[in-house]
Amino acid sequence: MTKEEIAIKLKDKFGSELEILETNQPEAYVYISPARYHELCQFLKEAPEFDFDYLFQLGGVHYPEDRFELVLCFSSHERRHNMILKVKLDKDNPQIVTTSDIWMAANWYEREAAELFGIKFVGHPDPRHLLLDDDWDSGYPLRKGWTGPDFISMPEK
Amino acid sequence: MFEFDKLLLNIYHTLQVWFTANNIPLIWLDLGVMLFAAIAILSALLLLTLFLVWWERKVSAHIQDRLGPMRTGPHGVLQTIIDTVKLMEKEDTIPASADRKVFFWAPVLAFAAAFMGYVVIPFGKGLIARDLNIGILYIIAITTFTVISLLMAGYASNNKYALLGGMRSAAQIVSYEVPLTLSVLGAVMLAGTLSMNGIVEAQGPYFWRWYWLPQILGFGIYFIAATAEANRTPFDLPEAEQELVAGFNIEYSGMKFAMFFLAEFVNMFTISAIATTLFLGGWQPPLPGLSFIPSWAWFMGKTLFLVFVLMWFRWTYPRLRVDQLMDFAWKFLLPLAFINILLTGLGVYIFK
Amino acid sequence: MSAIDTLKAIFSGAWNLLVGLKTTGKYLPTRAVTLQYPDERWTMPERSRGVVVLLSDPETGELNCNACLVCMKQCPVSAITITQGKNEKGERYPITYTIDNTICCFCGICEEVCNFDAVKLTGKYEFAVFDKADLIYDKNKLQELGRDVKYERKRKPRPTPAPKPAAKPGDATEPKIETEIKPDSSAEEKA
Amino acid sequence: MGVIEKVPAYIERIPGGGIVTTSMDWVLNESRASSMWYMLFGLACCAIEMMATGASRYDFDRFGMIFRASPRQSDLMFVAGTVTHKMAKRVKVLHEQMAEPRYVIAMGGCACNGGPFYYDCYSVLKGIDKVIPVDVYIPGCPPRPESLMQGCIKLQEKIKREKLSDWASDRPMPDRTIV
Repeated sequence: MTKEEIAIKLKDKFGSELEILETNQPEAYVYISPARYHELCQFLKEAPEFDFDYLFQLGGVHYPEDRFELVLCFSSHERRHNMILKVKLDKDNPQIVTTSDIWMAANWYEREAAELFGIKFVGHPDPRHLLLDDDWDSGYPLRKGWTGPDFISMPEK
Repeated sequence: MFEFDKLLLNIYHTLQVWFTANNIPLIWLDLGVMLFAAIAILSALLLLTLFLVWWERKVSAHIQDRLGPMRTGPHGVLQTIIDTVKLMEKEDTIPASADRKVFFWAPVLAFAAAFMGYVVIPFGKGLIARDLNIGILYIIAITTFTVISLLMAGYASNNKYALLGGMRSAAQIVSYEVPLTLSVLGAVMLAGTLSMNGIVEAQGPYFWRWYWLPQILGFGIYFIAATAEANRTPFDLPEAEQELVAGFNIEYSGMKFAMFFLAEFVNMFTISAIATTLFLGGWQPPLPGLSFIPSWAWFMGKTLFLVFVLMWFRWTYPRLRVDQLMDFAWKFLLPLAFINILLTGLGVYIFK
Repeated sequence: MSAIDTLKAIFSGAWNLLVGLKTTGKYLPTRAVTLQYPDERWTMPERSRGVVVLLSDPETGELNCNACLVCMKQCPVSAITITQGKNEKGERYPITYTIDNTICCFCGICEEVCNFDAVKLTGKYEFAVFDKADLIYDKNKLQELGRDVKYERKRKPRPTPAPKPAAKPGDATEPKIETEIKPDSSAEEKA
Repeated sequence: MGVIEKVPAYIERIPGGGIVTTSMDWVLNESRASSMWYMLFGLACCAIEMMATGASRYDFDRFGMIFRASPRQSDLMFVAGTVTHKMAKRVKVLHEQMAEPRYVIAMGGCACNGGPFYYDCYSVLKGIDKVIPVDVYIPGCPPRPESLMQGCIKLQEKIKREKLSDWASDRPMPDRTIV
């Protein structure tokens, strides 16, 4: 499916909860409201015309003014199309339901996003640290403006 | 003139006369001779081992198109001595949770077991510490001591890798002991004696009469099984670096490690010496006309050649898997050894 | 598998072991490829990326650098620190020029962006020290290191004000630097 | 420490014992310097260069340096590569497991000072010398094999300057629990 077809089909199903982003990229860019995020993911995985069986990236973005964003990139091995899904999260209490029950791959990605951005994944089966030390206690290092022990910011040039 | 047997006998007889003249019991003379033999063998073998370690490094280097030790003495000949001095001054660590007594005695036992076999090895005509009439049996019994020391080292270190290495070496050595002993039997059947010197003398100074030709199967089985006994590649599972870090000697440092290290090379020399004695005519020259070269030189030459082949093996073959190792011992070498005994028995029955 | 096949497999296996021995045995007597380092060395290629040096004018012996700060701004890891100064003739020169060799990743961007043949990556590599502080090279050390480095003048004469071709995205930095240079007459005098 | 370490403290008190300790120093330092067994571990890209140095073209074995997989038997540790905070704890344990005398070479910018990760990085330790004592620093990203060898020669110089009496007096017998 082309990105336009994906966008139209999703818009039909989710209506105003879904927002299509106009880009010149080859993939469809879609914003979804957190309330229907899990439902959409389930749909993308299981609907035969989409068949997004491969989650190859899940990461967070910190916009220090107003929000966090979660970015998911999927691909379909069968149908050979890609799409990118974004979710806007709350600035102070970023929280979203886990998708690790849909894609196995989401498990580790979500652990990574959880420890580096402080996004809470509700219902995650294994919320331990993945990359950072087990006794790491100096915050979420990929948030903007983070400083911690042994951190030196680049000098002004 | 380079043969030592007459010289040593003359000295012995002179001393005997002197002892009887002075009314000293001859037991002291025998004790003194034994002490002399022990010291001579120990010092000669230690020097030889130092040489072997250097040689192994050189062979490995040149097989890999490298140079090996170059900067200590000409072509690095002093390298092993320097390594030994360094190991002597290195801190002797004992893990806090180790079984201290067993931990201490394991390398000592490995070292002792490696050297005890040399009592019955005929280094030359008359150059044998004690010509036991059950020499080959004695050697087989003594070399198996190694497995106890390795198990002790593995157990006492209180380290999972060490224990795995020790268990692996136990399984491997015990398994390969069986085809090894059976392959030795062929040579014993041909010679009709268990004494090492007797076996050498039975072979005679013609290289086609040595037992490698009638016992070609037995020679092969012996060499493979002995390689496994000495934990050499391709059978070096007890110290497989990729799986077990350093195997049973992982917790050993300093001189204790050096003792394991030297014991390994002494073992390598032992198995080559036994192979030479049993299958390559020992100290006999290949032709009677070549007997102007002293017998110990022939023995050393043959043994060092076999040692070189072992080194060559090590830097050629990849390591076996554990199950392949066991399959090879029990399903292939053991039946082959039995067939060898059967064929040898038939041959002895027909031709004699 | 029949008995004959088994026998065949055994013999081919044994034969292959001998082939392996032959292969390693072939290399045993051949000459080793080892380079005996402290006694023998490679001649390093012209563009090898070793330690960064500051180049000097071969005639006057002065540094080519006129402290335009391009290398400092372009350095991706901020290994270069420069303080600008002006001498009595009004020419810019670096008061300090420091490269922290523990941070430097030898990417060569400073050499690429430099318009005055002032910075170069050389084939020098022997710089192990006992104290970490010795790895921060100041201006004098860098100049000393660059004394014996031969280099090719790449600086073009001052561009004539011709109609500029359409700028490619990759050239984005170059015109910018040129505009910086233009008011500075000292650079031309040196050349 | 081996038995030999204790001896010079006693010998030096005897008149004329200085000659003995000097020659002992020479022998022991030569043997230490010419037989540095390095530990078989690498952390990042510098480890590739370390392997190249051990291979045929540059051949560490010429200096008598062979790798040992076990820290108990190794004298020298190349910290070859980026040391993250998480890994630094493990490196420290490995260093503690090494038997005295032990030496450390920080190889490459990352091990010296954090290297390219010095600024704006949350995960990388800014220099391994914050965790374990370092003898020689080698700059480079990564250093050439020759640089590494030059670092080793530099370390040999340092070892040859050592004195047994210093060892005996300055560094008392470490009464440490072997982990």
